[in-house]
Parts: sequence; structure tokens; C-alpha cells
Amino acid sequence: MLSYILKRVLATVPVMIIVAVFVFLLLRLTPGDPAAILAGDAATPAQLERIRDNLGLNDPLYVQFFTWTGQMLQGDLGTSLISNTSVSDMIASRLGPTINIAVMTIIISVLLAVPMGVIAAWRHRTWIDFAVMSFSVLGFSVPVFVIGYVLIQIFAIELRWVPVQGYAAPSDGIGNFFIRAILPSLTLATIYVALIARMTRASMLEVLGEDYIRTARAKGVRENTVLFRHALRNAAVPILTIIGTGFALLISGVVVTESVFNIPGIGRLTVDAILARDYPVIQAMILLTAGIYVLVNLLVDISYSIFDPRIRY
Amino acid sequence: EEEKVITAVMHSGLRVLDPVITTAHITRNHGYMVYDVLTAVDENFQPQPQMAEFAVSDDGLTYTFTLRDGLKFHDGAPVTGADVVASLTRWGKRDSGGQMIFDVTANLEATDDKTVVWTLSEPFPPLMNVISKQSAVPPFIMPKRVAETSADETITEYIGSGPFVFETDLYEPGVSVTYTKFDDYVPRDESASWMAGGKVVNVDKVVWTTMPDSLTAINALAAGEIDYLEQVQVDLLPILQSAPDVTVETRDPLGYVTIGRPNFLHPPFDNKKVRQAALEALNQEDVLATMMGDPEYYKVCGAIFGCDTPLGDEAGSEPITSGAHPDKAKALLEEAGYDGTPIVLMAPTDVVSLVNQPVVAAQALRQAGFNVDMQPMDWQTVVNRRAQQSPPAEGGWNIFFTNWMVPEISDPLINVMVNGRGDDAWFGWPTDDAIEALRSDFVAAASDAERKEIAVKIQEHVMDNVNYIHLGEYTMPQARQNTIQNIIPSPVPVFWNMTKGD
Amino acid sequence: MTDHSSSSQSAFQPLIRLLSLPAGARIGIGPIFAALMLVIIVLAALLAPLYVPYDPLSMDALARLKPPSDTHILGTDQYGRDIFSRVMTGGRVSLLIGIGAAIVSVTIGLAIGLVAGFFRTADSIIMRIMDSLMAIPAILLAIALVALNGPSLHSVILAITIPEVPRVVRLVRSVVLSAREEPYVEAAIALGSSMPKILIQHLMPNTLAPLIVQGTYICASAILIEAILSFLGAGVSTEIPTWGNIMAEGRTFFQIKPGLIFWPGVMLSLCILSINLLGDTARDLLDPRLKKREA
Amino acid sequence: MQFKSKDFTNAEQVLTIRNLTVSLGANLRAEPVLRGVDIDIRAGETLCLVGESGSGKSVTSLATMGLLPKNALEITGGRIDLKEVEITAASASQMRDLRAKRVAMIFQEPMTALNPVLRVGEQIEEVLNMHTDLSGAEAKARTLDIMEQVHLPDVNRIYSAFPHQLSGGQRQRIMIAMALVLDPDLLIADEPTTALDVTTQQQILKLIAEMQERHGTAVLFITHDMGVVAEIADTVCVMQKGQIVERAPIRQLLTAPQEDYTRKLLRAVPNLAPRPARPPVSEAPVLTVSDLKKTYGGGGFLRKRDEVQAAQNVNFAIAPGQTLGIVGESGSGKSTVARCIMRLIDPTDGSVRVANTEVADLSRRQLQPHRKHFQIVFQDPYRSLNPRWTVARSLCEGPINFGTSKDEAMAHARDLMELVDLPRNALDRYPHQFSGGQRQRIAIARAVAMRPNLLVADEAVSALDVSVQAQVLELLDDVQARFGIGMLFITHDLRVAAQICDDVIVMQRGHVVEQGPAAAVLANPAHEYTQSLIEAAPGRNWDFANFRALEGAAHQTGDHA
Ligand SMILES: Nc1ncnc2c1ncn2[C@@H]1O[C@H](COP(=O)(O)OP(=O)(O)OP(=O)(O)O)[C@@H](O)[C@H]1O
Ligand SMILES: Nc1ncnc2c1ncn2[C@@H]1O[C@H](COP(=O)(O)OP(=O)(O)OP(=O)(O)O)[C@@H](O)[C@H]1O
Ligand SMILES: [Mg+2]
Ligand SMILES: [Mg+2]
Ligand code: NI
Repeated sequence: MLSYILKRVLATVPVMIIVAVFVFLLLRLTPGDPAAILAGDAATPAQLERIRDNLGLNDPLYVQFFTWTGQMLQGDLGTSLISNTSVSDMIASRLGPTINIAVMTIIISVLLAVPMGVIAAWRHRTWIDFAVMSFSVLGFSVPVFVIGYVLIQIFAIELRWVPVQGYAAPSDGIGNFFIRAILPSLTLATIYVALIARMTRASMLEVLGEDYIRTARAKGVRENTVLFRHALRNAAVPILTIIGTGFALLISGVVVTESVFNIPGIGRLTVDAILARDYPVIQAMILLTAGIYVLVNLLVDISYSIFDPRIRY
Repeated sequence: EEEKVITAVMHSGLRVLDPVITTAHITRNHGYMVYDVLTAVDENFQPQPQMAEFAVSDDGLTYTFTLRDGLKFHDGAPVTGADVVASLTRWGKRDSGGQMIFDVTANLEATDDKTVVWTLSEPFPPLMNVISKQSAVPPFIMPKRVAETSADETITEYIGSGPFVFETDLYEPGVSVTYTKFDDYVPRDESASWMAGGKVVNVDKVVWTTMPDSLTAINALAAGEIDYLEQVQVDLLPILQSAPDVTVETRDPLGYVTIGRPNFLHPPFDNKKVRQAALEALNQEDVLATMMGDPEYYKVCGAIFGCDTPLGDEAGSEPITSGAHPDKAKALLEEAGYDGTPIVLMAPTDVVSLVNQPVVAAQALRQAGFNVDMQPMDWQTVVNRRAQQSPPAEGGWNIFFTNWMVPEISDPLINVMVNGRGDDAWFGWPTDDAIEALRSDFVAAASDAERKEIAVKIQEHVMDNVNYIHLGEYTMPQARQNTIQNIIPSPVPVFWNMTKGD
Repeated sequence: MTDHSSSSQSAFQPLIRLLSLPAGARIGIGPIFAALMLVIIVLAALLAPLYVPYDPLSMDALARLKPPSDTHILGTDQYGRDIFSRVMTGGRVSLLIGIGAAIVSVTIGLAIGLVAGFFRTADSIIMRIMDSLMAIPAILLAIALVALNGPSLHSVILAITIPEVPRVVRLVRSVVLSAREEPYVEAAIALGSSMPKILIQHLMPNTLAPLIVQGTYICASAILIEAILSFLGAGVSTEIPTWGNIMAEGRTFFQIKPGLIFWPGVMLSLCILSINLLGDTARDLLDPRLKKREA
Repeated sequence: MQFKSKDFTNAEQVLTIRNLTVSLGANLRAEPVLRGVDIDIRAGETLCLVGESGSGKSVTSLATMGLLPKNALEITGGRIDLKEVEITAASASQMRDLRAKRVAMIFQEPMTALNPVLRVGEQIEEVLNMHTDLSGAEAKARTLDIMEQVHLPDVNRIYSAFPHQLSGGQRQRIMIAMALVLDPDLLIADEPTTALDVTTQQQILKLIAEMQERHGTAVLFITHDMGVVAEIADTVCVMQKGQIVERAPIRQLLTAPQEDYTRKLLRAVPNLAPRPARPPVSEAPVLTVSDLKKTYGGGGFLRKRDEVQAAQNVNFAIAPGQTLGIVGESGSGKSTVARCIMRLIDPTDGSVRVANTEVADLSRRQLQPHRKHFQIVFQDPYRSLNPRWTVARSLCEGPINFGTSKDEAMAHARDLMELVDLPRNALDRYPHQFSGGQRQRIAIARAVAMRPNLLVADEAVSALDVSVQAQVLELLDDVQARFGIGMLFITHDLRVAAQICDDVIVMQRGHVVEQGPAAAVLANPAHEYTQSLIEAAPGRNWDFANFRALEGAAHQTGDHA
């Protein structure tokens, strides 16, 4: 197990290197000039040139790359070209909201989607199945921001149950956190629920056709025991997998949701940084999200063995 | 007593903290919170003492500033003449007006802790206006050690002597910034007027937050979650009608102008007739109406120095103010022998206040027979690309649009678009000796009347030569909870004088 | 196994075999409805220039944000353009983006996937690169790419395509990896067939069914991603109406003029819904794992 | 041969099926799957249900369990009485109650029939928790007890093992324990040993008999293996196309079958007596294998992966027109040898000469021109033909690769169809439009089309019904005689090996343990492993094809015909 984890972690090294090179080159080839953002509208070309020099943007690409990787290897993510603050500080203060919302989203999604999928599979080809599937296809078909606006309109503006926007850390009181996180989480969850419910259904359908389900029924086991004890655990691996790979979708959704609900998370940070060509921040953020993605999927892979004893590393 | 906090949503996120290196408005606004200035204009555009009393010698060559008592930086150190000199010097490297002054500066020195003497080699009549102005890059006074930072590098310490203290720990770039009242600040006795007068702070804390989504911001205001919204999209005002606790008003009567700038280096806009055709083709009202919706918030006005400013005049502006004239434009194009060369029109997609103009303009130009290649891109790309002098087909451009605050364009020295020095001019690079001559005359002019006369000539010249296309003026309403009172009606949103009721 | 073939099917035999549909597969009413709806949407979009009352780009600054009326049946947007004309025309580009992204990513993914699946040496390098591409959040990559190339139609398609490619590659590769263990592939090796021949004639057809399914999902998600990119200011130029940028442009007017989001939203959702439904049906019909149970 | 001959006239009737009809649920016009099936089983009796694949054996058993797949199959007539309970009328919860307590079932595949994610002990205990009021400790004790009874070793360890940690035989014991823990009146076993090797099969059959003895359980045993039937049945029912065509006590059925179908079924069962040896040939061998060795695995990145020595020191030669058989239990390395010879995998060591060419170390490209000399026929006739290709295309693929023109190849393909006794016009059809036996013929035709010197048949008939199997074996024999092909025939079925091979190799765990002429090896096994294999072959003393005992078969040298 330990050697497997070690191996997997080592295997992420080339992935991260490729991501780093890719992102670095992509950014340097992108038009746009952080110096211009920094200096504002009225700066003259000569002034910009001097600022670029100062920021090291006029060095040859490979020098810039090795300076950056050198810093990275020392655990220094650099400083923002625009706000001159430390990138690690920026990320540190922005990571919390995103992670908290993401975790809440996953919890909500799993709690909703898994039973939905199980029931749809159990009642395969009935109206329940149809309803669950329609709902989940719908969740796939409406852009996140529309869902966000509609939820705000209903729950914040009409019903006034929750605030329109904003974020509170769980440390500011769990109720406070919850009431602000619920709408963004629900918004993000629609697509995730759709994804997980579908996968649960498909996976359950497959499992329900297996011989051991017939065995369980032949033993006279009750239906819900068959579904949740015998079938669901066997169906778990693809469901976990989709939760892992769906994480990428979650990150996409976060970018939009954070805008709509005014949450100071890393999605907005990254988009802002891209629009401002704040290279160190973009580089760090993409590496970070890639790293999180890889890590989540590593955790998912490891968790397989909890559900399926045949999987041993 | 309960802490009084104002939560304000500003027009953009604060990302750059150095008010000298950048011309970004939000950073300038931040500067006015944290830093103080030597002198400042009042609502009559008149320079008034702020940190310092000033005296001008009769020959107009020596300016003496005397710091008033009790000035302190946020770290407790007193403000000295040395700080002032260092700050002015750094500012002079960045501000275009400042550069002009330093071009004629013989000596700038602190003769003692309280006195700064500025000696010129030749007279520079607008000096007090330039250092008192509230726009672009004001000469904020910083501690000497900070002001000694190179003008091409951002400062890393944010200590001023202004009425608010910047809370470094609570700062999240682009998201929120927190200011607390500087208890040791000694306001002037005069009542506040624009940037001048007593900066009396009546709250404990001001928090600026950024909301990327304007709809969310409006809803948050209506729901009472925030106190103040610096700019409201006019189209969204109906949402606030159902919020009785909210007042919508125009804080800044001068507002903004929106302009289009052609590139003089490449065909077809290197041809004056073609530029004139564009002027005929476009129509202020179409652009303004699309941008603002409600006529209450825009004004068709051809004055390039602003309608309600001392130098404003509408001479020669009928082609742009009296509606679209596609027929005239076509005739001019014919005359110019326009061969259908595509016009690369840069259209930013991510800056709300700049998305409409290119779209409307492209449509109007097409109707007049231009072949328009509208290229959408993010603002960063516009900023980068407009600096390219190469031909449009090789990464250059023909025309782009931007906005200015009226005070930023209100005289020929400040208004960068009337600079005609070719490669040294602003993007678009017109080589226009006539206008340069007029500008020299303007600097040399002795009286206001004479200056006004020259300004009108510049106005006429710009309309004829089409140095840029002045597309009209607009104002942005602000919205506040009714508990927020006593806002100073100035172009810069300032938080002194403001009160918050219960 | 009984012989289920009947003569009436013979015309479709090659197709059915190619897709390895289970013989006698039944298609429910839902998918038929979805297909019908999609046909209508596609036709409506394709033929839009023939019937829409206004040029979708023609503006009227004085007739902004008008409510529905006789002259503008869905009203006008913030430029005074006719919403109906824009929404109907918008489908053209949205569908083009969807279909374009699906075709491009499937084609590229197929080529790379076949190579990765069959040639051990190339596999690990290709898969590392694909892993990296997968790890970069698609939206961020797309924004960056659009910023790089400018938000033209093809750069939006490219931006949507690139993150999809690794998924297609993985899919194709896994199909190839399992298919190459099939005895009939071994038999082909034994019969002296060359590698390219085996790759193209024996293995590629196996990927067809999953690719069709994947293609529909890519198509649907591309249309959706275009909308999100527009929302973030990195979509196709507003000169070219798409459902995504109509919604994105109109989003601030959500409470003032919901039609700006509602109508393109309805079209978009109906379209994605039908594509997804068809994809689901295709999966049910084509997925060998599910098929196993029916046999 | 000792048949069971107990008299059941006084035993209690446990299961009575009368006129059972099962139809395809949705499709009323289709032929019913079961058409008026009658079955009676009494306490302690073992009733064997035999018949070809698809005849309805499993459907009968599932109907009895009330487990017919919903929406697919439906009971449309008749009744099933389990003692006094009428099953077709029972509600779902009544049915749940009956299961395990009154009627239990063992399925064919012990791996897939056990839930892979639950500990086997829990799975047995679940039955107790569901149907009894035993406390936790009592249930566990009872579970361990029944596990002892099915002769599982080290029950405490196995109790908390997962299915994949057990061998096939152990898993099947768990299934049996699970089925018998509540002492049901009726035990249904649907091909419970088909997936097991012969030695394990023998143990399981013994175990079922023993349990039956102890509890007086009635057993409905489904199989298609006549050997097994001969060993365990009291009564036999023969099914064909959804009907019971013959029902008789075992001895009567095997000695004097009444129905043509039964006769046909029995005739097709191959004999364990080796075929008569063919005259040895002096020609140069078509295949010579020396010191062949294959090791799987090894290497690995951080940790050395486990190595599997799948084949070691294999030596043999095959002359033209002769057949060499490789036999041995599952996993003994038979396929490995075949695949090394075909160069589908690369041998670790040793030499393989086919038609005078050393092929063991040629690169894939160099090998290509030699491919036509040796061909292979795989076990699964469906998967070894590309399901998307017409038969014609499959048949032409090889010749076209070696330069034959398309038309010529097509013409040749038509001849081949004739050769394998299929209609010429079937060339345009797809594999799924043929039966299993027909498909295997096509696969053989495809191999023969290359005019190979050597044909490797890896379990080429194992997936087929006995009757179809007999036809295919005949075809292989015929083709071999006609073209003088040397054949390597791999099987785990000693009966098949006996029928077709001249020489036999016996493999165990990668090693060749015995090698020689079929007559010698099968009739006089020298190695104890070979002996145990032959011992374990069920019904080995009965000559099914001739409805009589095979007295002294084990000692004959093979000249009987
Ligand atoms: N779920 C099902 N849906 C439709 N038809 C079925 C289903 N299960 C079985 N059948 C059909 O019922 C018939 C009898 O099948 P059954 O499984 O009982 O055969 P069997 O005698 O057990 O064969 P085998 O020896 O291969 O196990 C076959 O024609 C089969 O196609
Ligand atoms: N690709 C492989 N990698 C690792 N081990 C393998 C591989 N293929 C087979 N083995 C192992 O090699 C041994 C021999 O396998 P082989 O398939 O030759 O057996 P077999 O005699 O053909 O069995 P069966 O009768 O089940 O077909 C087994 O232990 C098997 O698990
Ligand atoms: Mg069966
Ligand atoms: Mg094998
Ligand atoms: Ni069938």
C-alpha cells in the first residue's frame, strides 16, 4: 500500500512537470503584458519597458522558466506581479472558501445523487427511473450561472431565507457558514448530482444483473438489504471514480459560482489573474488545481480498497 | 459604542497598491484614503492648501510649501520636508504633468523640516493646478524611505499620512481591502470641498469589496448586505425601485467621456478624409444610449475638454453630435479613394464599460461603407496590442475605444489624446505639428481668457483632423443605503465627511 | 444463442454489425421525441436566415430592452436587437461549436488513442501528456487559450476541444487495450495481418460505438462550455450571436428582462437535453456491458 | 459402474411441478421457453436434469426459486408445489421466507455467485440473521459449524476471508454451506461443478451426496455432463426445447434410452478409452519444441512483481497428420505453450521450429511471412471471429495477406464453406447468425484456408455442447486427414483427448509430468497426477455411446472400436 502510494506520488512528478512547462509556455506566448495592467491606461511605452525590465519579463524565456522553477523547488511561489503580494499568501487566504464550498457540494451531491441513482436502477424503466434521469439530464443542460441566478431569485430575493451573496468561514460560526454556502453548493451540485446519479444508476444496473445479487435473493434477503448492502458497495468503484474525475467539472463550476455569489475563492483568483496576466499567480494556481485534481484522484484510487477488498495495492 | 463600518462595493477590485506607478482609478481612490496631498483642488477647480500652505514668487519661478503642524504618518513618524521632496520626485517620473514640471525644475529641496522650496528655470503657470489635480496620478506624500523606491517598481510598504490606515493583514487583492480611521489625523478646519478642506472621518472602518457580478451587487444592496455601491449600471436601476431604503443619485456631476482612437500610422486612418468619414458615420447618441439606456445619465456633447469644464466648447462637433450621416461618410470615403481595406477594430469583452462602444461603432461604420473587422479580445490584449505599431494585418490595429473621467481630459496638457508628437504621442501616434504648436501656446498663455481661446482652436482642430472621436459624456449613478449621508460630490469617491446612521 | 436475424433487417445489417447493436434493440418514445426535437432545433437554426424578421446584428439604440410586441415578438436586447432573430440565428453557431468540438476532439482523440493503445512504447509518454492535460482545469485552460488566440470561433472550438481530447484518448485506448486481447485480434495476427491493418480494420470499429456516445456528450458540453466562457468574457465575439453569448450578454438583465436569458436558455437546454438523451440511448444500445445483460 | 438404486416409493414428495409453462414476458407470440414441464422429487432423491444448452434447465430451476428475471420471463401456466406451498401463487414476502429455509440453490460460477465485497462468513450468517432469531454469537457458532461440515479447513480464518481469497472449490463449499445452513427440503444445484477442475468436482459431488445423506435433502441437479449424471443421479430427466422428453431411473436411462434425443445425447459423449493409434509417420516433424520456457511478470518499478513460471522445459515434436494433445487442469500452462508456439507471446527461452524455421526469436516483422505455416483455433468461437465482419471477409483475410487476389480468395472461401459443411450462401452472414458449432467450423475453415502445416487448437471444443462437440471433432479429424496437417490439441477434457490424440502431454503447474502415446498415458498413467486426473473423471467406467459399461477399459490398450 505504502509503496503504491509512493509510486503514484512519484508518477505525478512528470505530470506536474508537463503541466508546469505547458502553462509557462502558454502564458508567455499569450498576448498581454502585466506591466501594462500595472501601469494603467496612460503609461508611455518607455515607462512600460522599464517596468517590464524590473519585473524580469524581458529576460530570455528559459531564464524566466528556471528562475521560476528554482523558486518553486524552494517552496517559494513568487510574488504577484500586480499586487506585489506573496502568491502563497494569496492562495492561502483564497483556498479555504473554495475547499469548504467544494466539500459541502460533494456531500450534498452524494447524499442526493446516490439514493437517486440506486432507486432509478432498482425501478429500471419505470417512471421513477425516467424522472430521476430526466432531472439529471436537465442538470447537465442548464448553464451554472443560470442556476445560480434562479436560486438567488427564489431563495434570497423572494423568500429571503438566505443572503444574496458573500461567504463566511466555518470558524465564524457554522450556521453562518452554512447559510451562505448553501446556495453556491446547491448551484454547483446540480451538475454533480446529475453526474453521480447517472453513474450510480448505470453501475447499479450492471451490478444488479450479477450472479451474487441473484444469490442474495435466493437467500431470501430483503430488497433494501440487497440494494444497499450487496449491490451498492459493489457499484462503488465507478461512482467514486466519477466523483474524482468530476472534480474537474467542479473546478469549472467554482469559477462561475464564485463570481455569481461573490465568494473570495481560488476560481475567481485564477480568472482575475489570467485576465491580468499575473503570471506567477496563474502558474501557481494551475499547478495547484492540477495538483489537487491529481491528489483527489489518488485518494479516490486508494479509497477503492475500502469498498472492494479485491483491490489491494 | 458599536463600531461603525461602511461596506462599499467599488467599481473594480484593488490590485495595485502603488498610486504612483499606475493610473488605475481604483488605486488613485485608494491613494486618497491612505495618503494626503500638499494641495488639492476644490469644487471650483481652485488649488487649495491641504498639507501645506503655498506661496508663489512674483516671477513665477519659486514655489514655497510650508507643512502645517501635527502631520503624522501612520507609523507615528512626523511628516517632513524630506518626505515631501522624495515623494514629489518619484511622482515626477511617472505623471506626465509632473514630467513637464521637472523638465523646467532648477531645484527642489527641503530647506527645513517644514519647508519645501521648488525653483523653476522658466515659468510654468499651471504648476499649482497640476500638483493639486485629483486625477491620473496625484502627488501623494509618502515616507522618504518608501518614496525612494524606483518609479518603475511597486512600493512594498503602504504607510501614508492620510485620514485612513490601510490594514495590510485584511487586504485580499481583487477581493477586499479594509481601512480604519487614523486617529492621529488632524483635519483642516475648512469644510470639505472636493479633495480640499477638512477630511473628517466619521466612521471607524471602511471595507471595499469587489463584486464581479453587477447583478449580485445590486441585489446585495437591495437586501441591505452592503452600504454603498460606487457605480450602478443604469439598466439595473429598476431593481432598486422596490428597495425603499436605498437612494440612487449622481455623485459626480462631471462624469466620464467615451472616445474612439484611430491609428494614424496605417491606412485607411492615415487619411484625414477617412477619419472624417468615420466621424460622420458615428453618432454619439447611438453609442451613449446603448451604453447607458436612460438619457438622464448621458449627454450628447461635442466638447473634447468636457461640457461643464472651464475649457469646454462644442465648436466643430456637428458631424458627431447631430446623428449618423452615412451618406456624407460614403461621399468622403469615395473622395478619399477608400479601397475597402478592412478596419481592425479592437473590442474588449471583459470590461463592462467598454463592451458596447465597439459593437455599436462597428455597425455604424459598416453602414457607412467601411469594411470592419471587429476583433474581440480581453482588455489585456487590447492594452498590449494597442501599443503595437505594426500594420493591422501583422498584429497592429486601426481603432479602439476607451473611457476617461472628465477631469482627466479637461485641458490640453492633461488630455493625452491631443498630444501630436508622433511616436511619443499616445497610442495612435498622430504626428500633428499644428496641435503641438497650439499646446505650446496654451502653456505660454498668460490669462484664462487666452487659454480658453486656444482651447477652442484645439477643439476645432481635433474635430477637423479627427485626432480622436469624442463619443459623448455620461455619468454613473451611485446607490447607497439611506443611512449613509454626507457624501462629497466629487469625481473621486471619498469616505471622509461621510456618516452612517443607525 | 438463437438466431434472431430476419430478412427484413438485412439492409441495416452492416450498420447494426458495425455498431454491434443487439439485434432487435428497442428504442423508447423518449429518444424518438428527443431526436425529433433536435431535428427541429437544427432545422430552425439552419434555416434561420430565411425566416427571421431582422438582421440579428442590426441595432436600434432607441429601442433597447423593449418588451415583446408585434414588431419584436420576444422584444429587444440592450442594443435594440431583435431577440427572436438572435436566438434563432444563435443556434447556428452554438450547434457548430458543439458539433465542431465533438468532431475535432473525437478525430484527434481517436488517432492518438489508437496509437497509444497499440504501441506500448508510445503509450506511457502519450498518457503522461494526456494526464497532464486532464489535470489542468478545462475552463481555466479554455480561458487561457481564448485569451491567447482571441475569442474567435475556431479558438473557442479549440479551447473546448483540447481538454476533451484526453478523455477521448483514454476511452479509445481502453477499448483498444481490451479489444487487442480478443481472440479475433490474435487470430488476425496469426493470419499475418499487419499492425496498421489490425488497428484500422479490427480495432477501430470497436471504438465507434463508444465514440458516438462520447461525441454526443462532448457536443452537449461544448455548447454549455461556450456559454460559460461567454459568461467569463472569453466567448465568441458578440458579433456572432450564440446562445451562450446572448445569455452572457443578457445575464445582468436577468431580473429586468428575463427573456434575454430565458429564451436562449430554453433553446440551449432543449438542445443539450435532446443530445444527452440521444447519447444515453446510444449508450444503452451500444454499451457492450449493458448489452451483455440483455443477451 | 455402480449406479444409485435407492427406492423412493415411500419417501415424501418434496417438489411437484405440473405442466409448467414459462413464456417470454413481453412477447406473447414467441415460443414459450418451457412447455408443460412435469417434475417430481422426493426426500433424499437426486434428480438430474440434463439436455443441451438452452433447453430450459436453468429456467426450470429459477421458476422453482421464484427468481425468474422480471419483465423477461413469466410463468404462464402450471403449478409448482414445494410440499404444501404453491410457489406460483406465493407473494414476494412469502417467497423470501421460503428461500433458504425450504428451498436453496447453488449456482454454477462460485466466483460470481458470491458477493466479492463481503466476507464469506457474513454471507452465510446473513441467511441466519434473515430467517432465524439467533443471537450474534449463536449465528456465528452455527456458521462455523456448517463450514466445518462442508470440510472447509481452518474455518476461523476462512470465516473472515473474502471470496477472492479462496480457491474455486472452497468458494463452492461456501455456497453449499450457505444453501444448507437452514436445512432446506430442496436443494437446487445448477451446474455447480462445471467451472471446477475434475478433482475438485469430485470432492464437491461427494460433499453434496454426504450432506444429502445427512439431512435427507431432495436435490435437483442440473448438468450437461453425463459422467456426473452417471455418478450421482437417482432419476434423470432429459430436456429438449423446453420439454421433458424422457424421465427414467439412471440405470435404465443409460442402458436403455427410449427417445432418439436421449440416444443422440449419449452417443455424443466421448469415451475415455484412447483412440486407436494411427501408423507412426517417418516424415520430418512439422513442429519441434525444445526446452520451451515462459515466465510471466517479473520486473516492476519499485517492487518486484510476482513471477509466474507458466511453462518450463517443454519438449515435443509433431509429425504431419498426427495429433498431440496437451491436457492438465486449469492454469497448468497449456495455453501458454500454445501461445508461445503461435508467437502471440514471446517465449522466455527455448526453441520452436515450425516447418523447418526457427520462430522463437524472429521479430514480428520477420515472422510475418511464416505465419501461414501455422494457424490457431481458439476456445470461444464467438469471440474468435470479428463480430463486425462477414464470414467471407474473415475467411479471405489470411489469403489476401499472403498475396492471393480478392476473387481467388472468395472462390476459395466458397470451397472452404463446403469443406466445413456450411451453405455457400452463408458467406455474407455475420458470426452471430450462426450457432456455436457453425462458428467453430468457420474458425476452422479460416485456419485451414491458409493451408498450414500445423494447426493449434486451444480448447477448440470446450465451449460447445457434447453433440456439437462431436461434430467439430469429426471435422477436425477429417481436415487433418485430408491435408496432412499436424495438430496440437489442447484440452482439459480427458475424454476429448482420448478421442482425438495420438500422443499426449500432461502438464501440471507449468511442468510436463508425463508424455507419450495416448494409449499408454491414458490407459496406464505412470505419474500420480495423471492417475488422479483419470480417477476423478466422472463416469469413467461407462461407455455412454454404446449404453454399456466400459469393463476393464482402463487396462485395454486401445484396439477396440
Ligand atoms: N432472461 C431471459 N430473457 C429471455 N430469454 C431467456 C432468459 N433466460 C433464458 N432465456 C431463454 O430461455 C431458454 C432456456 O434457457 P435456460 O437458461 O434455461 O437454458 P439451459 O438449459 O439452462 O442452458 P445452459 O445449459 O446453457 O445453461 C433459452 O432459449 C434462453 O434463450
Ligand atoms: N498474461 C499473463 N500474465 C501473468 N500470468 C499469466 C498470464 N497468462 C497466464 N498466466 C498464468 O500462467 C499460468 C498458466 O496459464 P495458462 O493460461 O497457460 O493455463 P491453461 O493451462 O491454459 O489454463 P486453462 O485451462 O484455464 O485455460 C497460470 O497460473 C496463469 O495464471
Ligand atoms: Mg443454464
Ligand atoms: Mg487455457
Ligand atoms: Ni439468443
